[in-house]
Amino acid sequence: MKLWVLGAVFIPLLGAAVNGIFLWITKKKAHLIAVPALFASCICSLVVLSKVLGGAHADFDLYLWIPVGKFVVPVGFLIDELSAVMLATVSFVAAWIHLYSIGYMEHETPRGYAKYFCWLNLFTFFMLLLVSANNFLLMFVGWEGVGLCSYLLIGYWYEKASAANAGMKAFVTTRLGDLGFMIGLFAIYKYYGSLMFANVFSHASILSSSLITVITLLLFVGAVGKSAQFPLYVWLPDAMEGPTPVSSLIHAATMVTAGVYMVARCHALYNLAPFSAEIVASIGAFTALFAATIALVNNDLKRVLAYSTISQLGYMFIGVGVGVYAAGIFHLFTHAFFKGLMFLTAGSVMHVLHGELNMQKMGGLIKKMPITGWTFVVGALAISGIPPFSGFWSKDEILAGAFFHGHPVVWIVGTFTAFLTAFYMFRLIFLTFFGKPRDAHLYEMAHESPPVMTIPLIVLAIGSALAGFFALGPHGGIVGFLNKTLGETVAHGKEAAGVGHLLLIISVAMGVLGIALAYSMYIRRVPDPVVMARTLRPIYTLLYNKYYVDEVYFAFIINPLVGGSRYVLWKFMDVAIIDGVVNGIGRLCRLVGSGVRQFQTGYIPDYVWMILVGAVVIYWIGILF
Amino acid sequence: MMGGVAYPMLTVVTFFPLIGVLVLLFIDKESKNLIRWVAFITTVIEFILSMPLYFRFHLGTYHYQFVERIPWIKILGASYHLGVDGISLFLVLLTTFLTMLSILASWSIEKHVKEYMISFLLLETTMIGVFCALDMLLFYLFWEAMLVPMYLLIGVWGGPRRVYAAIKFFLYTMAGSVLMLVSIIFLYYHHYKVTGELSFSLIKLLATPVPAVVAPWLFLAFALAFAIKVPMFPFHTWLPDAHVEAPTAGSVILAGVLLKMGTYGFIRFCMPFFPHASLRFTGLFLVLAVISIIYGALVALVQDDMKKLVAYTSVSHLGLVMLGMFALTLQSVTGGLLQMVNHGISTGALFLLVGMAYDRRHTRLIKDYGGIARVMPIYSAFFLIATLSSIGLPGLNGFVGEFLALVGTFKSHPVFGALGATTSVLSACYMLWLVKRVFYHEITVTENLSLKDLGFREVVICLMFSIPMFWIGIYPKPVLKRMEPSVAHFIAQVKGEAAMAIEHSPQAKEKMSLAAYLVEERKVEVRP
Amino acid sequence: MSVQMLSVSIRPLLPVIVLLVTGMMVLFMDAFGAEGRESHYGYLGLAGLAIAGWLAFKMWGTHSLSFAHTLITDKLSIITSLIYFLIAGLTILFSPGYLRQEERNLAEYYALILFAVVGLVFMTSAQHLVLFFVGLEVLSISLYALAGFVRQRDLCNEAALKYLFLGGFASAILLMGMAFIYSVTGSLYFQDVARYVIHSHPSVALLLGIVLVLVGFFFKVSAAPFHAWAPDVYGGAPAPVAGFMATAAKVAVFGVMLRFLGMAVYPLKVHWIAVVTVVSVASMVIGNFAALRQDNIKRLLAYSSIAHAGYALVGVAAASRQGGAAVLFYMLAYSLMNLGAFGVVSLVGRKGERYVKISDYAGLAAKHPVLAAAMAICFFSLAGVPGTAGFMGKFYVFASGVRAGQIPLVVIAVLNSAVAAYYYLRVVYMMYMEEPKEEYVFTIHPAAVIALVIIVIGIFQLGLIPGGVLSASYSSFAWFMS
Amino acid sequence: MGIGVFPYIVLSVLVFLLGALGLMIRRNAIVMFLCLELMLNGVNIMFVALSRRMCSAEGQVIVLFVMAVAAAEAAIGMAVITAFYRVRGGVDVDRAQLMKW
Repeated sequence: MKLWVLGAVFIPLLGAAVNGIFLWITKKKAHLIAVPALFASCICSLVVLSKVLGGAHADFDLYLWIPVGKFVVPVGFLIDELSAVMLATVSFVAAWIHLYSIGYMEHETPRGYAKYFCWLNLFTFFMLLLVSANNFLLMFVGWEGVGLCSYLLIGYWYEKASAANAGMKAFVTTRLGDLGFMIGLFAIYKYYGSLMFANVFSHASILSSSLITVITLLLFVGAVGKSAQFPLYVWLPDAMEGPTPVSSLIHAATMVTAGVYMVARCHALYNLAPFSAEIVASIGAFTALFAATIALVNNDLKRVLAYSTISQLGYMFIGVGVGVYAAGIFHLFTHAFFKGLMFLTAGSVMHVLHGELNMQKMGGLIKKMPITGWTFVVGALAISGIPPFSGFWSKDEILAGAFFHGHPVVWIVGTFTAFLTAFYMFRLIFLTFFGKPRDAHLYEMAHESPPVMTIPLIVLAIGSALAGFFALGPHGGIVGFLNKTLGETVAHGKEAAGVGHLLLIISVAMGVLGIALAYSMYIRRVPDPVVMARTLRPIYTLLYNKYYVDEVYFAFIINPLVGGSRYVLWKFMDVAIIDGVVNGIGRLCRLVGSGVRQFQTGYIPDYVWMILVGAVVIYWIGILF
Repeated sequence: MMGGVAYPMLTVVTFFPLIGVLVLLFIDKESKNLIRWVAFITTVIEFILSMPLYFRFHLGTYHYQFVERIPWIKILGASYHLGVDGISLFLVLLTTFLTMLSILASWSIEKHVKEYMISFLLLETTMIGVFCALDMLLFYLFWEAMLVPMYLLIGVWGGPRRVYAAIKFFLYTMAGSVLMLVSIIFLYYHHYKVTGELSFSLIKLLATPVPAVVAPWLFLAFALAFAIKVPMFPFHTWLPDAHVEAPTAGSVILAGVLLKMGTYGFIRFCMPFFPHASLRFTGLFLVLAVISIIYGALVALVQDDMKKLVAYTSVSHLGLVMLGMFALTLQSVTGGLLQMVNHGISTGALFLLVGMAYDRRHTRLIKDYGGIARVMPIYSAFFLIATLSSIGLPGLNGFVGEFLALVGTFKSHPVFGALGATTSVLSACYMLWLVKRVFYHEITVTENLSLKDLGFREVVICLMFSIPMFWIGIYPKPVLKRMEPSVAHFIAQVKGEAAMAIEHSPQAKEKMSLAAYLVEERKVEVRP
Repeated sequence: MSVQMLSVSIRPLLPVIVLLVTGMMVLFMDAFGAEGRESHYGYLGLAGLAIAGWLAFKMWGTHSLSFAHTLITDKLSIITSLIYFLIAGLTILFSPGYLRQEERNLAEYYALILFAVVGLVFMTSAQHLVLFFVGLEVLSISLYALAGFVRQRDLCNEAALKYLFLGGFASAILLMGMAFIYSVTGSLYFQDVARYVIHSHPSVALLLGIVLVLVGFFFKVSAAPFHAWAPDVYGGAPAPVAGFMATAAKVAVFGVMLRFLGMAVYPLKVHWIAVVTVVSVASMVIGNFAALRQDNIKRLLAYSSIAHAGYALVGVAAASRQGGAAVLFYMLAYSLMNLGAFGVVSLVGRKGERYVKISDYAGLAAKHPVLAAAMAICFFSLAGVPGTAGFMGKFYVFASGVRAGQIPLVVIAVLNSAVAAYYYLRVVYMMYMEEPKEEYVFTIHPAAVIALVIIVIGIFQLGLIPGGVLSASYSSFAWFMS
Repeated sequence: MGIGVFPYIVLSVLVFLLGALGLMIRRNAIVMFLCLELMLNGVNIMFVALSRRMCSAEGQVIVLFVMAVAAAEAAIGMAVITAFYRVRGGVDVDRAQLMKW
């Protein structure tokens, strides 16, 4: 077991190391190291999963990392249902995306190519570390590590200003969240006296609920940053500057879901802090809706997917927020497939259209690239929650959970968002793949991608289509399996079957409705979207400009900070005041000096005077005492 | 006290560079390469000589080790007394390590090579002396003597405003230190009045608590001297000047070692001597530390000169160290201590890298660069590593120290811990922005198109720097294990003695004002 | 007084006699000897000093009162005599080259120095104020002559004139003080004065007397506000002579001051400590701050010597045996570094001392690294950088001050020494960090090199292993009351 | 014995101060030098008077010394002043102001 875990986690690191150090040797052959490494790791984690399915668990330390007094943190791994599933998901998706990258990155410079695979491997390592760590600090290592890799990979085309900026924006924004996470860890250590999951969760209840609330909220701040929830979601759309496989792996399938995983991992705490759970759910719901609305009008293929990711993450947070952790993770699991898939298809489109992303210029591509197109449709159906595709199952679990755990509002929002989701997804499909081509030239150059790219598409498509059926396994399927760890108390399955089915129908209906509307608007042109945009101009512009959130941040936070630092702190405080005082003292001394010298007239009688006066003075002083 | 070792290891380590100086004196000043090699080899041997300190260091004891003690000035009771413990051990190693690499990085110096190397080796001796001295007089001797070579290094081999910077550095530090001298003397005679024995021995002086009425003043005198060196918030303005003007290697040593002397002074002298006072002033220093952290970071954010930027980051990082020390928990102090080492390595590396860029383009203005990642991939790779280590990315050294310091601080002072944690965001801001502006984007300045990537020598330097970064980041246990006992003892000293000082501080003098105390002091007849 | 009063033992006087004889020999040989080997007389003088020093050293540990108890031979007198011999020797070593370049290479010069030393010895061996006075005058008269030795140079004889008048005025005041003391105590023997002071209340007249005597002392050590002459005289006098004046006279007068205050009028210490404290502060402040703006290096050294007098007075204000020892040690250290500085000045000054601006030292390090290094060492020592004599001296003085509870005074002193660092650094910076303005064409006389070597070694010896000298000077103040 | 010692003391102090005053207000080096001598002699008066009063020879011995010293000083002093005159062509001390500040 141990060996398999270590294998799963460290093989990618090995690959990264080899590619990193022998960059100049591997060059274009980098994938020969990177991809096998990933598949190996994938196999390892599948083995681990199977062992866990067999009921095995593991919690072991590799070595003592930071031991100072009572503060002892090992490099150790915790394997239970949750982490096993995560391991499997991450390594599986990652493996295929690696494969896909071979085709996608073929035109890169040798050095860039090797670098890319090095970082991608490194990312996978950190991600696997994150999900398999047995203590908060090691998890934080993975947490920061994936952040770093995302920074590097977003900025992969660093000569593009937008890419460089996006990378920095991503890192700094998530770091802002991590600040909260870090302080949360401090608090956990201060009050629980340990950072080991085992110790903390087993004694979770020793603290007052208010303290736990604070801690959980702090942790959630980290999640908000990492998983791109409102208000820290702004980095994710920009992150699309990175190569598309990266967007697919990091910004859809794995990294951004870390926050969800973390909350699920800490369910023991969140169960004790209803208020925090409430916050999680509400933020999730709000973000889901908020992002979906932005996605409605955006014309950038990847941006739409990005906003939909944010929205879907919102769903996951609803899940973990309302207490159906398993459902949240389940959605994470399915989402990994279908969103990963959609990004890859988008990538494949970009690849053949030489980076064109504006879907207004596309159309009818399905004829040119059938595999890409149809796999995308599968993904879209999945995300829209159309049975039997995977999204349907997980989304239903979440919404049902929300409803039955007494969050009707959340349920309504979620359901409505489901409608929006279906709408913008099929808007995307109809604009991109169906209808008549709007740009002949682009249409000309379009063709199907090489198999090395299409095979992963097919694999993931199958995943997106069928992953949902895991829900049907024995004793609650994957949900029940996960619940072994996440120990969800309320089993709503039976007692409200009737209502359950009603909800089910509603959400499916929402999906269908959305698709239908999209069809009529973008194929039948009734109502004509252009007209609608004109009639609803204010709303349209607001949405089109993403609620001006970036602009607000710049105007009210970043610019004041930089300006203040430059002119108030540096130029004024530092240079003028503090250094002014320092140099002022020096100047004062010299002034006194030139004053003193005036007595030195060089004229003997004056000196005689001085001596006499001095004599009198010191005599007086002598008498005085 | 541990018995000394077979041969006077510390003496050898401290004074070996002087042998190099002697050799250099007899080399013709024109044969520059020979001079460079002699200096470099000296420092390499020096580094090797200092290695046993690490390997033969006994774990699990806070006592000083490798102790040497010979009477020095009998009539004053001063003795030549050296020793290291977990606190100073790594600073000594850091010194030998950084000096070696600094010499290697000084190959580009062409002006007065001989004098340069000589002053550098002298500097090394004085620095090591500061960390090893257990006799207050000896300590002060090294402490002040260190100014001279540094003054020359900045003033002779520095940039355009070097003279201003050098004199500012010298006077600022000296002005701070003289008051410390007075309080050292005071402690010395206080110990004499109490025990009737003249001694400068650190251990003995520590054994005699100071009257509560003067302790705060003595504490402030010490604190001023060290706070200037650190430098803490209001006393930091000499640093940017000194850094910007100093030659690359000078900045490396300045940031890597000299600043540590300040924090070292706090942990070794200031706080153990006056536990009561230091607890009393904890609030003040925590506030100053937090200000240093945030202020330094924000000012660094908006610098146009790379070196100045890095200089201000030192203010921020050292603020973190101070925070950890005054938080007085095992983790925070250990973290602070480790952070001293980390800062030495990462900031040293950053200065070296900036220097390498300067050697090529003779400018340090950020706007003169941009996009050079394409022409200097190796360089940018190493720069990135140094950056990440400096912003405390997990897996590299910076994180361990930073996290320990903060988690410990949070334990005793949650608010300050939380405020201090902002460093993780701010550091990311200024460093990554720097990286972005220097390495990313299109190349705009045409000179940059022809930049050469690092040469062999430079790659070696960078590799040497990266090793400890990863080592401490991934497996810090051996380091922490060596530090822990001394730190624990330090905390016990401060907290324990503080408690004692509150209980039976010298009666009657309790309420007396300082002035009254001094008058009283004067009345005390001096024994012949 | 008993028979012993009549007993006249020559032994204590042997060193002095040797010096006198040498001095005479120099004069006679110059009168009858051949032309053009005047500088040899310098070496003759050195030999005399060496013998005298040896004789004096032989007496170490002995203690005797002779010549009607006016002349004491104790450790203090011996150690100070040795210091004088050292100073004189170094001065002589610096002189030949200097005098040759000034074309004033006359034997009298050496004779005068030897006679001055005789005066010095008498000053610190005096147990009777008059003997001190005579010694003082012997010294002063020689110095008047030496100060104006290069008589064709106007600065030089202006210096002589100023020194003559002010010095005379000071000694008159000193005498008046002695007269007042005499009027109260009826004797000028230190012991008698002490005996009187212990048993009776201080009268106004007595205090006046003491203060006036102190004024005389302060004048000679160039302590503010009686310092005004120093910058002008040092600035004008030939550099080696200036060095000699600045050091030897200070050592002697401090010695006497300590004898007088620590022995004769110790019980009145409340009064005189106050006086000394004030003067010390004044000297430090005025000396250091005035020096900040000096461009003429000789005047800069003069002001710095005023400041150093102030530091030394801290030790006097400590009014303790240790304070005395500290002052003595400090004076030795100070003499070394100051002589070194003036020595280098005398070399760099060149004919007619035209190059005495600080800016004239620009880039000296590049041209004459060794010379610059010596100068730098002297200046760092003056600045009190640890490892040098200057630091140890300051340290010991301040230590005695702290021990005596004079903490505010010491704080002022250390802050001053921080200020002082600025102008010392300026010179170092000129030598090392500026580009040379013009060629340095001057010959360095080998004797001067020897002197510099001795000085540098001395500075480091006193700075790093001062133990022996410290305990010697400590033991030489065993008599100190308290 | 006739009048007490006090008038002598007063006299001597007056003479002394007179000399001092001279030093302060006169410009001519020769005259100033005489004033210097005057001060010394003022002190001498005091010593003589006191030694008479106290019947101790000490005072008178001192006077002899002082006179000797004064003579020596006069000799060297005149030499210095002459040298000064040679170079500056005058003996007014306000010519001696090359060095100031």
